[in-house]
Amino acid sequence: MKRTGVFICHCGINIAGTVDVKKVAQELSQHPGVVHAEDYVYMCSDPGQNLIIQAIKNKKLDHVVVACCSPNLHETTFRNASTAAGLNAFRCEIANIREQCSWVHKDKSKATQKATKIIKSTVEKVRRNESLEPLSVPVTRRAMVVGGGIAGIQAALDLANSGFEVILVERSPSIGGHMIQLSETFPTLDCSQCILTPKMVEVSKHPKVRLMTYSEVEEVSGYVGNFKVKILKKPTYVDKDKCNLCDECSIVCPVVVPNEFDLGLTGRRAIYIPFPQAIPASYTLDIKACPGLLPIACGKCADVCDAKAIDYDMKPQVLEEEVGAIIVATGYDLYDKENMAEYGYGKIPDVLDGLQFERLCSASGPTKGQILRPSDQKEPKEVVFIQCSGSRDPENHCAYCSKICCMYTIKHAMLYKHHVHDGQAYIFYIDIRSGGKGYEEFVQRAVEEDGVLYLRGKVSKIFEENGKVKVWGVDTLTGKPIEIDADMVVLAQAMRPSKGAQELAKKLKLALDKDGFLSEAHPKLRPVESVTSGMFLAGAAQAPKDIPEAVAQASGAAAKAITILSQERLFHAPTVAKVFTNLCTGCGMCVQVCPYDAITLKDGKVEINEVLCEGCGTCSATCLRSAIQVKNLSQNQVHEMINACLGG
Amino acid sequence: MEKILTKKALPQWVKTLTSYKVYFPKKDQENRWNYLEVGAEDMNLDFLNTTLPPKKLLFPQNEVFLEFFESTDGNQETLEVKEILPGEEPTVIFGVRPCDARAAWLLDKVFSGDFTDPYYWKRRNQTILVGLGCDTPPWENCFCLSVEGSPYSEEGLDILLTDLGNRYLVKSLTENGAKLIQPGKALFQEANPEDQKKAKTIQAESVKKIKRQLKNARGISAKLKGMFDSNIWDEESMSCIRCGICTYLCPSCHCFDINDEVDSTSPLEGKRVRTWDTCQFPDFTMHSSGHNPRPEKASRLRQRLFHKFRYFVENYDKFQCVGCGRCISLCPVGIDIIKVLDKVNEHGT
Amino acid sequence: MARIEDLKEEARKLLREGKLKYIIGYAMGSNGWMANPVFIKKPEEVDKLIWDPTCVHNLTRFLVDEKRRKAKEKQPDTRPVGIIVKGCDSRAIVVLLQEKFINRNDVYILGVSCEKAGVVDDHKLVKKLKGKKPKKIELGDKGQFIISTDEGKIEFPVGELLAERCLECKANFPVIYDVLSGEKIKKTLEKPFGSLEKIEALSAEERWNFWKAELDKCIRCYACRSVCPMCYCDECVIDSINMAVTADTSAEEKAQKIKWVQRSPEASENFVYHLVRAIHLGGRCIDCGECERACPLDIPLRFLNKKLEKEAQELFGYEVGFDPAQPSLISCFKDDDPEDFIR
Amino acid sequence: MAEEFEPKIVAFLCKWCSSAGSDLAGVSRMEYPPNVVPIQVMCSGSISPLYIFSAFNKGADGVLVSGCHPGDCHYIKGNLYARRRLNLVKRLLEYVGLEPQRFQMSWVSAAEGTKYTQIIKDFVKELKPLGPQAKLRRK
Repeated sequence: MKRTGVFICHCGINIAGTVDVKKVAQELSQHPGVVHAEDYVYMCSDPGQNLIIQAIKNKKLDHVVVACCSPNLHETTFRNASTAAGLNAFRCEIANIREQCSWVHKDKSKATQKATKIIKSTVEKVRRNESLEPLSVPVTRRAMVVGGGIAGIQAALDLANSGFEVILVERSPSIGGHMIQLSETFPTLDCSQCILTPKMVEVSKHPKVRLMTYSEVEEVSGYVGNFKVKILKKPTYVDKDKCNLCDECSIVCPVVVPNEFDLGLTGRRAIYIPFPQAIPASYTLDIKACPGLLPIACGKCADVCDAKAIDYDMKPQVLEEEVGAIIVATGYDLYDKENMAEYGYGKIPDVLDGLQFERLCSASGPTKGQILRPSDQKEPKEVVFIQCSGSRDPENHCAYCSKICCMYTIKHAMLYKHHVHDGQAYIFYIDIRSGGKGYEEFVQRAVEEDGVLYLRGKVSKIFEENGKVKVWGVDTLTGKPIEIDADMVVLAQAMRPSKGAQELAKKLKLALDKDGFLSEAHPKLRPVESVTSGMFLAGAAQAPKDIPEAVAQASGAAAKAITILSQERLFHAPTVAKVFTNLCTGCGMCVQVCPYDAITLKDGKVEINEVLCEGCGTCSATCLRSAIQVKNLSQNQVHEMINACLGG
Repeated sequence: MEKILTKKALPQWVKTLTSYKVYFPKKDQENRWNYLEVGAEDMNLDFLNTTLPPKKLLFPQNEVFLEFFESTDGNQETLEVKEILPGEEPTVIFGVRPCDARAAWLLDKVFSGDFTDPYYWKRRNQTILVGLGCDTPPWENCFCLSVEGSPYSEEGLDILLTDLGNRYLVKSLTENGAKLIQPGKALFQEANPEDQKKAKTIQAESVKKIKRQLKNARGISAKLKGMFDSNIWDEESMSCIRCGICTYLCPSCHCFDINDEVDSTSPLEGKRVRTWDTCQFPDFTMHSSGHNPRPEKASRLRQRLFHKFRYFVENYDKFQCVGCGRCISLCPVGIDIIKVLDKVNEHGT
Repeated sequence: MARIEDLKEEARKLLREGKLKYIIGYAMGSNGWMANPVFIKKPEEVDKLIWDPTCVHNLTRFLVDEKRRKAKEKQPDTRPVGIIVKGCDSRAIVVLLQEKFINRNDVYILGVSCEKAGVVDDHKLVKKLKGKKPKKIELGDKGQFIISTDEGKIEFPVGELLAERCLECKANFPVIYDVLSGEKIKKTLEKPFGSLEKIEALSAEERWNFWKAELDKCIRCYACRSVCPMCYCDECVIDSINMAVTADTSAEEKAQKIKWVQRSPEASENFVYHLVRAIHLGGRCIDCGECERACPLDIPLRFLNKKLEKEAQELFGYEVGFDPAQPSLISCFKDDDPEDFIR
Repeated sequence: MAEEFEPKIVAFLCKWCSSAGSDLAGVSRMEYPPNVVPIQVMCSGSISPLYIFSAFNKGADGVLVSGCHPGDCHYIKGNLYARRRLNLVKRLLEYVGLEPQRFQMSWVSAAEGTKYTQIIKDFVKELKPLGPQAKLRRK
């Protein structure tokens, strides 16, 4: 007969208040196989744990049930206590009689009955548990960071500086992300490029970092500590080691296409360097724009290149790499102006979005830092800034708040005033969200020092009329309609997950939230872990964030990754599926349902890869002959638990 | 003593049997007969034979032997056990075919001897079998004559009825039979010689109507001796699907299994139950070691025939087969015990 | 209707050349009119083969025995087994292939097409003949069954004697075969699940009473699962007593076996047994009707399996037994599977 | 007057969403009837039809299976297999005459303590008028 011990926690009055713990202990002591049952005010306290340890030793207990709070809280505590007393951790189970009983019921006798049933069924389970030791696997001690924006760069640097190799994958020709496009940053107004470029250089020069720009993740397999990734390196057709940035090629290039870096405010050639400080510092031949790679098609660039850096025969490469952890920092894109019917579908040249305005303000921008309207290059005297453009609008656009618009709009208004002293800046807002260090002060400064005019309300319509951009709106404070003949309108467009993030999520088996941002494992307690162990999230890929938050999360993600990479071996829960070979007929249904490809069919029988198996048990419910079951949650155990739940 | 009862009077007689539980054969929509407690409207005996023999009433498919409950006090565990015996329930079964009664008579031998089975006998002793002779064979596969029975055999019966058209010739064979007639004796007339003569001719005629015949039944048991390892078992069992029809529906098959049917493991609570079992199930002789001395269906078919035509003959000098033909008529794949035994006759030495 | 003569020559040839281990087919039974399974090993025995409307059995059931036998053999004879299959039976082969229970080259499929007819239902026949004993049943060319009895020939329109499942047949010719006799005549079903309507129309309580009455009859002779080609498990989950033990089965493994169902044939246990069987046949049953035919107490088991076939089709657009490559019903899903029943 | 019938309900909760959701209900001190005894499983995908039949066979008046919303499954797609499998089970049970209310399935996320509470309240409310489940229960 098994010797099971049951320990019932009062949790002060949290449990004892609604559950008659004495009675429960009494009942359980009657339960066959239970040789010890006691209650104590705080089982998780040291004296409480000692009770358990002593009882295990003195009463030679071989199984332990602790009836207390949710296993998520103290399972580890009590399993450690059991091991301290020489019991295998898996011979200790938690019966949750707080969250799922005492806290949700008032009727004491009924709550007591229910608690008893919960504990009895846990006793029936635990007495059928087998001793298990964690499975361990070696760790590949390198990481991959996807996305070369500020978050990706920061994460890569933190990892590299901790001594781990990092592969930094960026799909565009240069790292830097959106931050490199910004002119100044709130609330300090220091120059974005000036603070970012040093980091870009550092990461590119770091001996531990392997930079892979113009590359995309093709495929990810494996599991935490042992991922196998395939990375597609797209051809730039320019040998960056030979290229001396003489720019001859782009001068002769006959093709002009909109410049992504300036968000279409300027053009670029088919062969181009994204921006002067681009890293890697090299030209890229945009094959989509190029008339053709054959010299007969064009070939001008190759002709003029003295460095002979241009190689039309460059082929795409697929590199296979092994990494132990992955950080996803794929960032954001702005919600397309084209979606804004009320604001002229982005067809009005002088209606810009936030990033375009950043470029206008930027010294390296199309206007060399002067604010001129795209339509006629005149200085705009009246500029209307519209917040929440596409945000907080569940009916037509995005339901969520994009978080940073309030601040950058203020910054924009300020920058505008600093360039055009006699100009007037209006800001349409729903309300100002300026939570953050120095943010509120920043807002005040804009209003007091720069006389930015805040209009509370929404803009109903924007249209062009004799060279002006007419803005119709309502001041919801005064209730008066507002009409402004603006020279320029700047829309604080909502933040969206960057294009392609969804496909990537599929490849990485990551979950997305309803808005398409990557889901964290827990909204509060695991904000940087993804649902897949060994993969972490950083930056705006997870939710709208400003720079300091993105950087903080990046460092957090790096730290989390390091908790894996710093291990020699990783330990994997041993509660995995097991096959009863003599019952298996090899129909392979379990192979089809396994989400982790952990089951394989070998000469008529299936086999489990215990490291890949996460123990979900979907296979066991699928098997028609119960030939595959999860250790320590076998069908037999569930059967007995059902019995105990319904007994009495 | 022989009496006459008109068919019209039959229900009236039954009504006088107030102290008994009364069963009659009843037909379902698929024309299958079954022994059930019926209302007056169904108290007639114009039937063929039931799918399930009356065995189910004497030797029910599940019989609770005892109930047990565990109670625990700290380390002190006590197990309470309560024996269950069939209750007092005098029973009459009308329309038992002579072959099925004969089977009961064979079961009597099985459940007595060195060990008397209290459960069986409790039922047997309080059950009266009113037989109905077969003027025409109820199944096309009847072969009672070949196994020392007959359409009017009397073994195992308390009363034998012979259908004389609109009347029954009622022959009481035991005290129980006589007792049964008592309450309604007003309904019976003495049988006159013509009636008896008519019955004789009907019985003689009926024998001729039996189509199927098993040759040399007595010789078979000797022949089987040498055929344990014969390959005819493989051939004949090729189409067997290892179901329990031939044995569960056999009036004389009596193998059983005893299980503890646990309703709750803690506190331990349950019953010890005897249920029918059959040599045709793969687990019948399965050892806990996993070894099975009768691993494939050939050995199971062999066991069935050896038991009926050799072992039983050796033990009781009777066939453990009454020739009712159910196993032939109801086998889903047409395995025919007569055909198989004919083969035994050919091959055997 | 297919002609067996078309197949006999092929059968003789294959056996003569030793290409086949044996052929599973139909022969006249000892009761003189009804077909029964037969196993033909020698070319000269081929003449035993028959094909008529009494060939009700689904012979693929015997492929299960064959696999078990082969597993026991020291040097297994790996030659394929010949088997005569109707349309329905052929779908069973498809499922066995789908579940990798057999390989395509384990079987040589001699297909027979039912064309416009099918097989007879013995109950319907008995009722029609009112006591007369059938001697032979043929399919007439005017779509009628011709039954010879001692009292002469009687004719009935096919529809009146066809087995229920034939009336709702989805494949009246084999969907997979090596040789085929008879024509592939597509027939259209306006009500593929019509037979279920009368039960579905009942109230929950009436349905309960219906099934209670039926399943109370069950004596658990297990003919239903024994005759079923899909019930090929070495051990059924509801038999907890005969764990398919081997020398190296650990005590713990034996202990893992559960008594889902008690052996006593009580209503509750009978229900659980038949529910488990039904759900395990969901997306696998090809409606050969054998369980219902074999049942000595005429429990309408077909109505259980047909129901799940219907749900599989209506809920998930899943058709059983046509494509060996498709995943099993419950080992796949669609993103838009219905979830109206989920809160 | 006899004591009101209190249905016995077994609830299979997946560890990651529904059990966490029911924990949240506790943390938020929501109140619901004590008729439900939870059994925590790793994933709704691991719920074998046998569990449900067996629960009714052992006298459950109602059975609840609750898992993660589609797309949220900790094991990516276990709940979608469950959705298909248990739909068939539900149809079958109803087909043999079990009251539809007795077997329920729900999606409850770790954040939906309120929803879990509501589901239990409704479940108990719907079961009370039906009385004890005797159809599949072993006497």
